[in-house]
Amino acid sequence: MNEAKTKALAHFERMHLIRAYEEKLVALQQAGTAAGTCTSVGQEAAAVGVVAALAPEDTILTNHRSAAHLLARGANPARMMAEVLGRATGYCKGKSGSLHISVKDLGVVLTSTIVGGELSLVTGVSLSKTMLHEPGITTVFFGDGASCEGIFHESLNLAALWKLPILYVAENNQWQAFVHRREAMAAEQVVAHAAPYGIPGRSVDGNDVEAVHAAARQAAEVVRTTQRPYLLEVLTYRLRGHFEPDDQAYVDREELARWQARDPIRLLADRLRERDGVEAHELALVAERARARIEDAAAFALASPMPDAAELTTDVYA
Amino acid sequence: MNEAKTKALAHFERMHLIRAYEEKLVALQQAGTAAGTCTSVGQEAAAVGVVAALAPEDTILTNHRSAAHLLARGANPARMMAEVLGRATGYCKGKSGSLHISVKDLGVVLTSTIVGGELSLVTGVSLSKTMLHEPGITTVFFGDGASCEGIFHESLNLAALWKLPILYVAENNQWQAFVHRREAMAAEQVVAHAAPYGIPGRSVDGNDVEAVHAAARQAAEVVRTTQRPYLLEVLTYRLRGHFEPDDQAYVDREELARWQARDPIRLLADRLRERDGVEAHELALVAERARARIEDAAAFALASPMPDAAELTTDVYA
Amino acid sequence: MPTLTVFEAIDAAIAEELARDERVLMFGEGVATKRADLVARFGAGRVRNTPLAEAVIAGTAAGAAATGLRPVIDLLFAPFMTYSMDAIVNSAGKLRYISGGQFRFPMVAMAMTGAGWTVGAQHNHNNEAWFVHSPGIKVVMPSTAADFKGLLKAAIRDDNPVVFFVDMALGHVRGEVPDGEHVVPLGKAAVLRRGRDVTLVSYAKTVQHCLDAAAELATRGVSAEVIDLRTLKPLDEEAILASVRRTGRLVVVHEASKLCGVGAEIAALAGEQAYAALKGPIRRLAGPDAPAPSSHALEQAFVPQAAAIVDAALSTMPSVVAEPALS
Amino acid sequence: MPTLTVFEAIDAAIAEELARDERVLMFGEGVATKRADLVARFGAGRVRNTPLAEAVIAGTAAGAAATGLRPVIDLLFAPFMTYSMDAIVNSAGKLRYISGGQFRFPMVAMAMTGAGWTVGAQHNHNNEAWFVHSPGIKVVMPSTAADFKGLLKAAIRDDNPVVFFVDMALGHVRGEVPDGEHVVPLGKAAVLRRGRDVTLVSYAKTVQHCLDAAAELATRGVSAEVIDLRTLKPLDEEAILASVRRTGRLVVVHEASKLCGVGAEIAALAGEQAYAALKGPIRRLAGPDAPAPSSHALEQAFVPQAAAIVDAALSTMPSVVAEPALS
Ligand SMILES: Cc1ncc(C[n+]2csc(CCOP(=O)(O)OP(=O)(O)O)c2C)c(N)n1
Ligand SMILES: Cc1ncc(C[n+]2csc(CCOP(=O)(O)OP(=O)(O)O)c2C)c(N)n1
Ligand SMILES: [Mg+2]
Ligand SMILES: [Mg+2]
Repeated sequence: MNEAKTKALAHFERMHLIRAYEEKLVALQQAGTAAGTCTSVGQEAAAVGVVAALAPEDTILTNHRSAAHLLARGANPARMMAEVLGRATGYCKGKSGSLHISVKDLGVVLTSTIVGGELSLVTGVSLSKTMLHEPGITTVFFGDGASCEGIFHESLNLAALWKLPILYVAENNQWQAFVHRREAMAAEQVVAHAAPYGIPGRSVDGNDVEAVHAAARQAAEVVRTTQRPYLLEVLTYRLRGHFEPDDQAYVDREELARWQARDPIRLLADRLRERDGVEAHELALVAERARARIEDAAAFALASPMPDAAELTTDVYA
Repeated sequence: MNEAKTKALAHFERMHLIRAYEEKLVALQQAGTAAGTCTSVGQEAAAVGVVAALAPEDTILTNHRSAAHLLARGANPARMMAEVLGRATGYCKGKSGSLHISVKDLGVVLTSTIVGGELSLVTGVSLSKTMLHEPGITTVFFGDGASCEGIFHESLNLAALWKLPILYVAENNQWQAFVHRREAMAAEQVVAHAAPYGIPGRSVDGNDVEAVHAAARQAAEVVRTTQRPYLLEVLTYRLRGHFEPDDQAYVDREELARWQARDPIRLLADRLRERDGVEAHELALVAERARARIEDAAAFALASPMPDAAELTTDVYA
Repeated sequence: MPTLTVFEAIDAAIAEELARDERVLMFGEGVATKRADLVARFGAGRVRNTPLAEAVIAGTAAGAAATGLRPVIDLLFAPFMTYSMDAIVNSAGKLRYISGGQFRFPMVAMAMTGAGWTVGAQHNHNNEAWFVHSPGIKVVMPSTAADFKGLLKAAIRDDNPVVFFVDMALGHVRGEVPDGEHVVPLGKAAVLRRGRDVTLVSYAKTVQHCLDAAAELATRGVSAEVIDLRTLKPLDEEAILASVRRTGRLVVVHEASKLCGVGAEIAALAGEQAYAALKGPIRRLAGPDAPAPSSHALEQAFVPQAAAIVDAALSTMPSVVAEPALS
Repeated sequence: MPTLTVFEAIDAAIAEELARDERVLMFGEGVATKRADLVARFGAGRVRNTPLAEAVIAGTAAGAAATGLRPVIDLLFAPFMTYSMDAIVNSAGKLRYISGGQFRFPMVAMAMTGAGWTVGAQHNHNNEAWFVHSPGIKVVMPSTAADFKGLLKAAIRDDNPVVFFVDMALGHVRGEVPDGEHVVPLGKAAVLRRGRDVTLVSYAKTVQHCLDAAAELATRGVSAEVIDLRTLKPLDEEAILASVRRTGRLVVVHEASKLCGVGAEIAALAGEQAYAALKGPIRRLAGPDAPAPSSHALEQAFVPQAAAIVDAALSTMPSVVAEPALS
């Protein structure tokens, strides 16, 4: 099997795992078992393509829409689901819920649901790495909406001035909660803001996992060699609503349909079949395996205990 | 007398008034009579050139370094000095002090000493004008330092999206308190940030009052006709320290000397003599008149009463 | 009287005020999307979506308020107000004073908070005390649909910046709302239940917990008075003091953390100005000095519940049960 | 013992901690310019100027603290912290909890405030109560040079975010500072004067006003105890309660506004846990619910002075003077 195909299949499996995870949470939410979440449905290629380009010693910061980043990094879906369900076995003991899951052991640190929080923290994380002579770069995922918060610019400016090796990844999914990007962002693309700071950047088709991956590898390489920031914009689309449940009544049907036709998983499946000659049933098997793993995860989460009431006031002070 | 000369002489007189005002406050501060202030020494051309390009119905927002803007707009130096000295006759009854003098009657509103405060307020002021169908545009003065605060970008983005007729005037005086612009601002010029928002802009020699004035007239015209924002950057230099007293020990002597040689008042004096044939003693008379006005202003301020203790809790709630 | 949910009462207040006064407008992230009916009725200029930028949203409101408009902004969740603090505190709260009275700031900043949605500490933080502590700002936090409507209308008509908190857990709670023009003045508490033995003071969702506790206390022969503050600033000191001077006992209850919270203010007020009437120690029941947890079980434990209020009330009465040993 | 000004004591603490622990670094607007000596000694990496951007300054500190460094940031003046609230409150204060204890935030955020420089309400706002009210954060506000040094050192060594306030008026005040390693533990109040009749609790510049008042009270036969809180969070509840239980009378004094201030917390504490020992009403003396004025005359009137403290103390003692009529 050639390398591209092997990699593509790995991407495919990871993307399915993410999709299955999100769909399971949607089902649990609809059944009244889980609270709402911000799903990453439609953005799997962005997450998988970028995270696969990172090294184990690299650090990641992410936001409210983090499931794909976490799973791409290898987080255990069982502990993630347990967290979403508020269980003691969750990555954060149930104190976080879905919106700010961090997994320090995997280098996914300081997840914040304050839009822009990740951008204010990333400079410090990168500074630590630099000053403590730790290997690796720091990657931060943020949305097009976050690029409208002033902190985005404060972060870029500081990273440029202090020469911080940060890979900024703007996931431009065309939506900022219930507002279309067009209505909230005067710039056509997030990446337009990089040049004035002297920060290199580019944008890439975010629904093509191989394109994302190639661009991310190149971007990460620039960050590693220059020890300076880089801004990669991943153009994609939020296929579900902002936060479950969301009927998407405010979404333009045609636009949605256009992007649904470019579902990153479907695009990759087509390519695997057409370019790499993978049989449809093989692909179906992969999907099945992912779903089974997620069913196990959900079972674990649902069987896990709630945190003890004493946990209410632990972990406040060090 | 030709129009250019008449105008230049008016500029010259205004600039001298500002310089005399600031120098008097420095003297009072050194004598222990006044608290410290942020002087606009060296930036008189920027203020006079822009403000002279505005119409009476236009509104101005400014910041901690506002004396030049206020005096260029026709504020009474006596009431300004009274304010700085904390007197009841000050424009703000002594409650402001030097750092946030507003003069609503002159259209100089909501002055804030929070760097960036003016940028967060200007969009609302402009929105009012637009929605209440009031004539005129809104101008906001801010420093290169303010352009490093995230609010600068939030303001530009909103102004672009909501089509607000705002003239943004960045006074790039190379300093952000005790930090050189180079050390704090990755972009070479503030104006570089306008284009991504689709906002037109340009930068101009801020020590040449005629160049500033021409650029400001053109910029204001663009704002008036397009009813959209424009960013004008005025490149100048803070010739004194950040806040009196300040020995400027941290300032590069050569850079300072270079800019001192380009003192905007001296540049204009040279031009008036060389181009317009004004005699040196005529210019000296103008300067003398300005100083005399300021002496009167200081006398008024010093003779003014302190506010009554009851004022401590008035003007808190409407 | 029609019955409305709290969210409906809020919607009604906004629609009525937009209709009443042309200078009123509303904006925020998703405001136009979520209130498409108001956009249709009042035009896109008066009901606007904004970028994701709470600092400039609040700053724009302050600037607009000072120059003739009467903006209402939706800041979504209270923790997001951390981005708006300069505009609310330094500008809207102080520039009237700083300018010697040249400007006024008729604006309302709305935000949700409180346990109930398991959204965790970055969506749920009862930070109302910050604004009570800050000068020039009024603070409202109602508990009933009628008050949500009447107080929001009053807030929009007030010439000062008003921070208006919506306890998330109350959004779908129904209540009777008087027909027609219904304006509840800012600064007036409501006595929801009369009593002789102890005063329970609260606001927002824990008002109901106090009413439940009062019912339980009645079965034990204790007559509790329940005061719903409704407005946290200006605080209705008279109503509180009148009640405490009558009952001689005070329990203050809220979900916000105890330290320097509104409960501290009320307890201090009683200790200063109703000292002579006090018959027992003052009690505060409040959220712990901890961020709000997400997990439902913990989230509920965060909020003072009726049983704890009953215990606290009884502990103010040495005659009923012994006072707990002081450490 | 050498005599240092408060500013010198702060400088010494920072220099010593930079020397002691490589992970300590300091940054902020003008920090490197103003501390060029430290740049020379410790390198440009550890003492840095920043852009004018308080949000990312504080966020960077939080991010760095969570990942191995121990940053000290200078936010200059307390009102500028309005730009840093997300980083301090939502990140540094909550992410330890939210993450289930995965991170800790050993960082110090310094800011100046208080009357004395006539700089007005956007440089002078005693907002320490905001941080006392917010979970996960410690708050320090010393009054003597020795404590500035010792508490700043302790704050830098603490594994939690500490907000460290410097009352501007104290900057040039001299005091003896013990030689050598001098660390004052967080959370311990200091009893500066022993007394029997009334407890005066304060912090920062008004501590001296309390000492002056105590001296005056002594001449009138009243023995006042003076407690300097030094740390506002964790609050030394034991020290306060022990004193109040002994004297039976409490006056709390600070410059910050009264509503939901630290004084409210202390008064509430006494009303709850020292009620049985109270012999008279509690008194709070605080700044008004108004922004700080610039004009020197008004600015001084903002701050509770010794004479008012004397009156307040006497008013807690009906035996000495009549209690003022309660409205
Ligand atoms: C400071 C702040 N404001 C508002 C929100 C509410 N909110 C959560 S996600 C979101 C949209 C974010 O848009 P974007 O950054 O593009 O990310 P996306 O959700 O599209 O992935 C909003 C408005 C928030 N969490 N934090
Ligand atoms: C939010 C905030 N941060 C810091 C300060 C302190 N400060 C006052 S002026 C100033 C420098 C501002 O630089 P710039 O915007 O370039 O204006 P300039 O003073 O050069 O005119 C600083 C840091 C402040 N007033 N507000
Ligand atoms: Mg988005
Ligand atoms: Mg400057």
